[in-house]
Amino acid sequence: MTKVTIDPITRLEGHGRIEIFLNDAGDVDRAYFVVPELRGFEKFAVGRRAEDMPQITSRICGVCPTAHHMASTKALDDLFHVEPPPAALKLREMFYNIFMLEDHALHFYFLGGPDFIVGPKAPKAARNILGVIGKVGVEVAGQVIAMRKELRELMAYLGGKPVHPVFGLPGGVAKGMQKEDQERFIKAAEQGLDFALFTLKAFHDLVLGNREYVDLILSDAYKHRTYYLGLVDGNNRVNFYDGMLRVVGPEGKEFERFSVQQYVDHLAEHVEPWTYVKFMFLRNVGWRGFNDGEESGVYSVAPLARLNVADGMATPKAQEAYEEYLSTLGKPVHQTLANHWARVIEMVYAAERFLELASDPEITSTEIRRIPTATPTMGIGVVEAPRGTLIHHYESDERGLLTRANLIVATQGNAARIAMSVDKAAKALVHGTSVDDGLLNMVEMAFRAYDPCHACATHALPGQMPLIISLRDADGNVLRELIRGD
Amino acid sequence: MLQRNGHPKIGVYVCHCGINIADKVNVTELIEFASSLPYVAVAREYKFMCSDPGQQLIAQDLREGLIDRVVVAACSPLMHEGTFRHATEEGGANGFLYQHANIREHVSWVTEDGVLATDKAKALVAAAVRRVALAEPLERKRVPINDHALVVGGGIAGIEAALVLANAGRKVYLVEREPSIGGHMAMFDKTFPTLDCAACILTPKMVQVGQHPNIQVLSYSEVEDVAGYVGNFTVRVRRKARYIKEDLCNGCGLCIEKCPWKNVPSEFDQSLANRPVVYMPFPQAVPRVPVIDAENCVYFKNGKCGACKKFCPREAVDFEQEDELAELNVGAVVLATGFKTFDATRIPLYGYGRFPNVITSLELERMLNAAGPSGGSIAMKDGSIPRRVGIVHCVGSRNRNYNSYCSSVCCMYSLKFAHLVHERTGAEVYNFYIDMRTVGKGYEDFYHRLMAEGTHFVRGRVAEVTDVPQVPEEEGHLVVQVEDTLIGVVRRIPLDMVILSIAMEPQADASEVRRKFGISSSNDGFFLEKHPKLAPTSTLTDGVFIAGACQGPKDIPSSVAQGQGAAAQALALIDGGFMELDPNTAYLTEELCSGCRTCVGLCPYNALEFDEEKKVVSLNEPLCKGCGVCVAACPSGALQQHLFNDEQIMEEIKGVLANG
Amino acid sequence: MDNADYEPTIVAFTCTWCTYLAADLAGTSRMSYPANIRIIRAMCSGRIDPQFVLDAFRWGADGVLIGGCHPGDCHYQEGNYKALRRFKLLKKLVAELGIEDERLRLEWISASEADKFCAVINDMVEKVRALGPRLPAESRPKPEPVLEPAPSTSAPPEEAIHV
Amino acid sequence: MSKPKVGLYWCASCGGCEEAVVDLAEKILDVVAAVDIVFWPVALDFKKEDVEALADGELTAIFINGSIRLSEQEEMVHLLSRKAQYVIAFGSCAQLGGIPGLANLADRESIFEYVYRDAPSVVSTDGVFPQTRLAVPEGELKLPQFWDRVRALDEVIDVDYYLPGCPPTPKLIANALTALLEGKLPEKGAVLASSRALCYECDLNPTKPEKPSLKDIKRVWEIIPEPDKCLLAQGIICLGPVTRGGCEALCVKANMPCTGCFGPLDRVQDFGAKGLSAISSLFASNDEAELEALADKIPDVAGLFYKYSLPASLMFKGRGNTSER
Repeated sequence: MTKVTIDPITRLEGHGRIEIFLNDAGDVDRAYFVVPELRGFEKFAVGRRAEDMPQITSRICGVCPTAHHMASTKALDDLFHVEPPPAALKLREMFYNIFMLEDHALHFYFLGGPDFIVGPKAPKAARNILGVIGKVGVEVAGQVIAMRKELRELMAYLGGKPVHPVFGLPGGVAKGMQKEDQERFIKAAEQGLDFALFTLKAFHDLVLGNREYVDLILSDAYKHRTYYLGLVDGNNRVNFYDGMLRVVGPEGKEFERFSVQQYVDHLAEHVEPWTYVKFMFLRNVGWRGFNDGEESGVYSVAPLARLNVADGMATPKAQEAYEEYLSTLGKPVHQTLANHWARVIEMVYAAERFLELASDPEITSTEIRRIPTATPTMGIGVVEAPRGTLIHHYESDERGLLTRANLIVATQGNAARIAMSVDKAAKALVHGTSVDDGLLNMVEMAFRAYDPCHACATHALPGQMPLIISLRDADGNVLRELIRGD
Repeated sequence: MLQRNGHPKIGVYVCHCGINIADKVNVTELIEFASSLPYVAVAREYKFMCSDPGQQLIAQDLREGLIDRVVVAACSPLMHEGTFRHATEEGGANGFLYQHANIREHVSWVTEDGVLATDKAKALVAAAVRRVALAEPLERKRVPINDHALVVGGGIAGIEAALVLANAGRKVYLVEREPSIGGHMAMFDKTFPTLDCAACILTPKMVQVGQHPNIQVLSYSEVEDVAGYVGNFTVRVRRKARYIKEDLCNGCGLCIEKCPWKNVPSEFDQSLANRPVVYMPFPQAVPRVPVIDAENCVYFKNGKCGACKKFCPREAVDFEQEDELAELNVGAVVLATGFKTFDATRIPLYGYGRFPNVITSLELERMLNAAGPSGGSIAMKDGSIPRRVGIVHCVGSRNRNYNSYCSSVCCMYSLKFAHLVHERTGAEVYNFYIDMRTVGKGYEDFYHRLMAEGTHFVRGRVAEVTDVPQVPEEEGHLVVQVEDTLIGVVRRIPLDMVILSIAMEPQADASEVRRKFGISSSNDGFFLEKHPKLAPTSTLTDGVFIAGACQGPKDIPSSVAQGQGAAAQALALIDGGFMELDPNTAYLTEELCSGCRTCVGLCPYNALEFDEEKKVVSLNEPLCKGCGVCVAACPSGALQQHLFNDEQIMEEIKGVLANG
Repeated sequence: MDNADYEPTIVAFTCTWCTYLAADLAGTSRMSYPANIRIIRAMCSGRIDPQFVLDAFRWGADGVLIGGCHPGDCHYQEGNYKALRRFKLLKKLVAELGIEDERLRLEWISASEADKFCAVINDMVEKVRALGPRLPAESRPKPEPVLEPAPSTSAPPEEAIHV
Repeated sequence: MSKPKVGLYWCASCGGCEEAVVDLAEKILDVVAAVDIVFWPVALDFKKEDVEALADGELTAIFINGSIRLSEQEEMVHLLSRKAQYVIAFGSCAQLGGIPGLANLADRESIFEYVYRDAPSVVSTDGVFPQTRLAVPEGELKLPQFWDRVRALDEVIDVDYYLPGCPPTPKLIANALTALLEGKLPEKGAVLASSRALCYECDLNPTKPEKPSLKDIKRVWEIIPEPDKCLLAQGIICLGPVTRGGCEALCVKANMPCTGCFGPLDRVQDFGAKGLSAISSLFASNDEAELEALADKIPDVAGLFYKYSLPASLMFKGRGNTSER
């Protein structure tokens, strides 16, 4: 039997690997998606001081440290039974939306974007940020960099550092916003919004304007009818920072709606012996293997899922974009590649929400902390990370030393669906060893759309997943190698 | 890890110390091992490294350039480190490129198994070799010395010390807690074995002290606290208010005479007599200045009386007087704080306090004293003369329940008592002893003289003193029950009076005092000498010396000898004008200091402070005593200690564990 | 490893004025105690840096003893109290790092307490022996020679001379 | 003349160090202009073969972040150190083991048992654990060996320089690159940041008392610190005195104490032990019971003082990849 290995080991060992087994007919038997790394944060979190967790867990991933920091901080509010003052909540949500805007932009321009903007079958050398610059123009590239810089500096203003901030505390935040600096935040938010809208336009012109891409997005190869999970506010609209967890089924009907405190009754992890990542599924449906449909507990998270579980966006321009998105794709959207579109819509929302909060007069209040008085016991916190729903769950002794920790991380929520996408895409696209770069890249696109972060997924290494694809004959000799371009 | 150009060339010298080391440690094997260590260029053994030829081995190898640093494995560094530093300097190298390995006190003398001893010695040598490789050349610190001296305690030992120092032309401060100097000796009548009168030999010395231009007596005063260090002590002394101006009083004694309140039990007379509220402890007191005992004075109670003030011709009485603190700067200190006597009530079976005619040796001394309460006559409480007197030795000494040590003087003063009591009353005298200890010139002769006088000697520890008769002839008598171990029978001996020869004990506040001066005590509570044989009047704290009974029970001649010896030691120190200290002080690498100030509050000598200009800490090295507390705390490693920097100690750690 | 035939090594950091002298006195008094102890002298127990304690464990010590003057007796006024402050926290740390309580001790031993010194050593050696080796010999790191090979101007030492 | 070749590589890391490089923002264009980045896994393509193809020492410098936990990581860094003239340990994980180094407090088995069996959300699949080699119907799958101990980079290969921080600040990264390009690198083994502790550059240091002492100890959530006043002086344990400067007190500026990510100073061998010594020396008592009480106000001593440096503690240094204590 021939084995095709999409193998990152040569460039990034321990980061994830796709093993495609071909049968003698040269058709794909099964494609495995393997994540081979683990660090055991949940274990060494035990014994630590609870207040250290927002810093410790942010080291799970330096790409989305803010997501872990915030989920952890919210878990501490719950653990210490303390309600932060309003200004603190606003600061947190603003801080968080700045992060979402910046992270989504990073992905669109550097990682996922090239596939569409430059083109899935373009030569790999062109399928990267430089290619993007070629398409969108140099000044835009400059904009991207400048925009990102300003947003990171604002995060540093509040959190000390953009990477691994020290912002959140049980009962509030460590630092507030000076009145005289509010203008700067507002200005940045306005620019951020312009930038998001520009990006949305770019997506329109370059992707939706291109029939070939749209067909690709709609093609069956990237379609799974699974459940979807995400946070929604009181009006069932997308919220990144807080709200209720909502699950909709493949038909788009609400299946469950629950507070994160009940997550264990609804969400469960499945272990496979061939990978270090754990696969999420719905407890009340059950694990039925890597299958989609109503009977399988497999669900999906991240932009696509968030837009599927929500009834709309909480801000006007994002709502506009959302409606157009649905009118094009219907609801629920099962096409994996639509994640890119959904992500851009979320950028608009993040920018708008950022602007709302930055302009809020109360946000400069000095009432930004409450000191906990109750004995710490157990706490659970949730946010919507760029890559999906993120849950931190701690238990502690009376001194606030952790006795147990459990982390449900975004990419885990997509792990099963990613595995299915890879398998499905491989089966659809790969036949024998005569596959070309473009085709294999399209296999790879199946998971890149999720912007999977396996640092998070295994609380291990980060990862946009750089891959190399090796085609091996039966004896394992390398026939040829194809390298994915970022 | 420090870098250096070129490899060190280390010489290792193992001392046999005769057989003290060589009998237990396999020196040949140790030398084999040493020469296998990195950078060891020479490894030699010798019978006595501390001997001249021994030291020459080192000097010569250095001169010939075979080695550039030295390790000697021998006795304790406190014994001979200095010796070999000197030898290293002899060889033309810096004396601090030297490391000592203690394989006698810490190995050969304490280890039974020779193999284990050799292994341990190897580890210590390996450690010394590793450490000496990182040794740095250093210069000794010279500090000036104040040539005044302080003597604490005005008993015979202190008096002697003060006189020796003063006669050598040094300014001496003599601090005495009581109103007068003289100590216990002033209470005694005669002294053994010569039986010359204590007063006759003591008072002239007291007067000398009182009149000596170089001696300032601070009587009725106590040391409050001590700062500084050898050569430069600052001592604060509390001068208790005596309510009589010393400078005005001429000691006429009119106030004492006129004081209407004469019913205070006299401490000096062991409460056998009373004294007035205004008093001098005894007629020959020095200084001849009375004290008003405010405790018992009606004036201080209700403002009435004040007779003393009225009658004082020199208006020396001052009821407003308050304690004063005098600050003394001295280069050396002699502690001669003496002893207290054992409290006989602690042994109920001996009946002291229950039976009026059971008395202590100190009470008897006062009775015997012509200037004492009874004018020298020995009478029982009812005034009659005792016919049969018992003297019980070892009361409170040589007994695990009280003090296990021998009080050393009791045998002799008990013999003295036996003679004097017999002489003055003709009474029959019994000595109850455990062992008769008469070490000292002429002491044994005195013992024989007493036996010749017909004193009874009963060998055995007295079990009980009782007044419950068992046979008619015991009626109305005290009875001493004792096992006579010479004939092996229990005897009951009826007596009229029993004298308890009580032990000498450390002063009640001895540990308080020693802490003020930073010295140690031995398990029995007496001050600890630097070396039991070779430095009996020195302490581990440079510049602080000890003399007399504060160091252990001793008789007058030994106390005097120690007083003079301690004085000579102090003199040798302060006469130098300056002294050299080991350069084991802290040092600061400013470039590494962040000005975090962690160290500042830790220094007991205020040698560290924050420099507002440079924004870092500055170290005032002359104030540093080299404890290294700040070094251990310095979070930057900016503070280090000469002779004990982190790298050197960590090399030693590797050495003792990794054997190489 | 069978604890019967195993000899623990205990590193003792002592101050110069009390505990080191107690050890000297034990010698001059010809007392005897197990040879498992290795004494490293500092001027004051307040000089003992917790780094030294961990370093001793690093190089294979089975136990570490810190010896100082009794409270109030410090030759440098309060150095022993500083040692106590550090010890209290250090004790908690080493416990968290998985080191048994008996392996780290702080004792006040005065210059005259040779008997106490011997008693402490005997007791500690027995307790540590009972615990067994802290590090299996094979996983003990081996220290490099004292100096990093420095640019050598002078020739390396010639063969050691035996006399 | 061709531009010097440099590479960036990650071992067990979170990617924060890469983000820090990206945070060079526009400066990154200068960098690209000055050097050839011949590989950078997160941003550019390369293959192990590419590295093997390089002549020994062909790389001017390799910046390695992350600690060492997997066999492949060890092989890779050995290969890289052969190819590079300078090895620069980049960030806390490479320098000291980093926060993932806290895993050394537990061993491999207990981590597996918790993560794949005991965690509350795991649905027990009759003791299924990931296997390093597994036969599946279609063939065999491999997972790399997960070691017992996390190690700092210099426990595995010889390191020339260290860039401290979690992550290093863009400023320090830029300085290091400049020094490299201008051949102004200091003595081997140097840490490319301040030579003094953080207090020296902290704006609040002047507000610290002449003789600091700790009468009481506060955890960050127990007190709202006075602004513009030294946190240590307010009873919050700030490791600024122990920690190498260079970050310009970012956390303190955000009203949070320094937790030591820049690691120890040149003359300190064990960050945690030294920090413990410095802090406990400040306990304002000589009474045994009071000292106990103060010590008990510091739960999780190891987690506090070794937050970033447990694998580099003298206690564990040079102990290979086992968790033997």
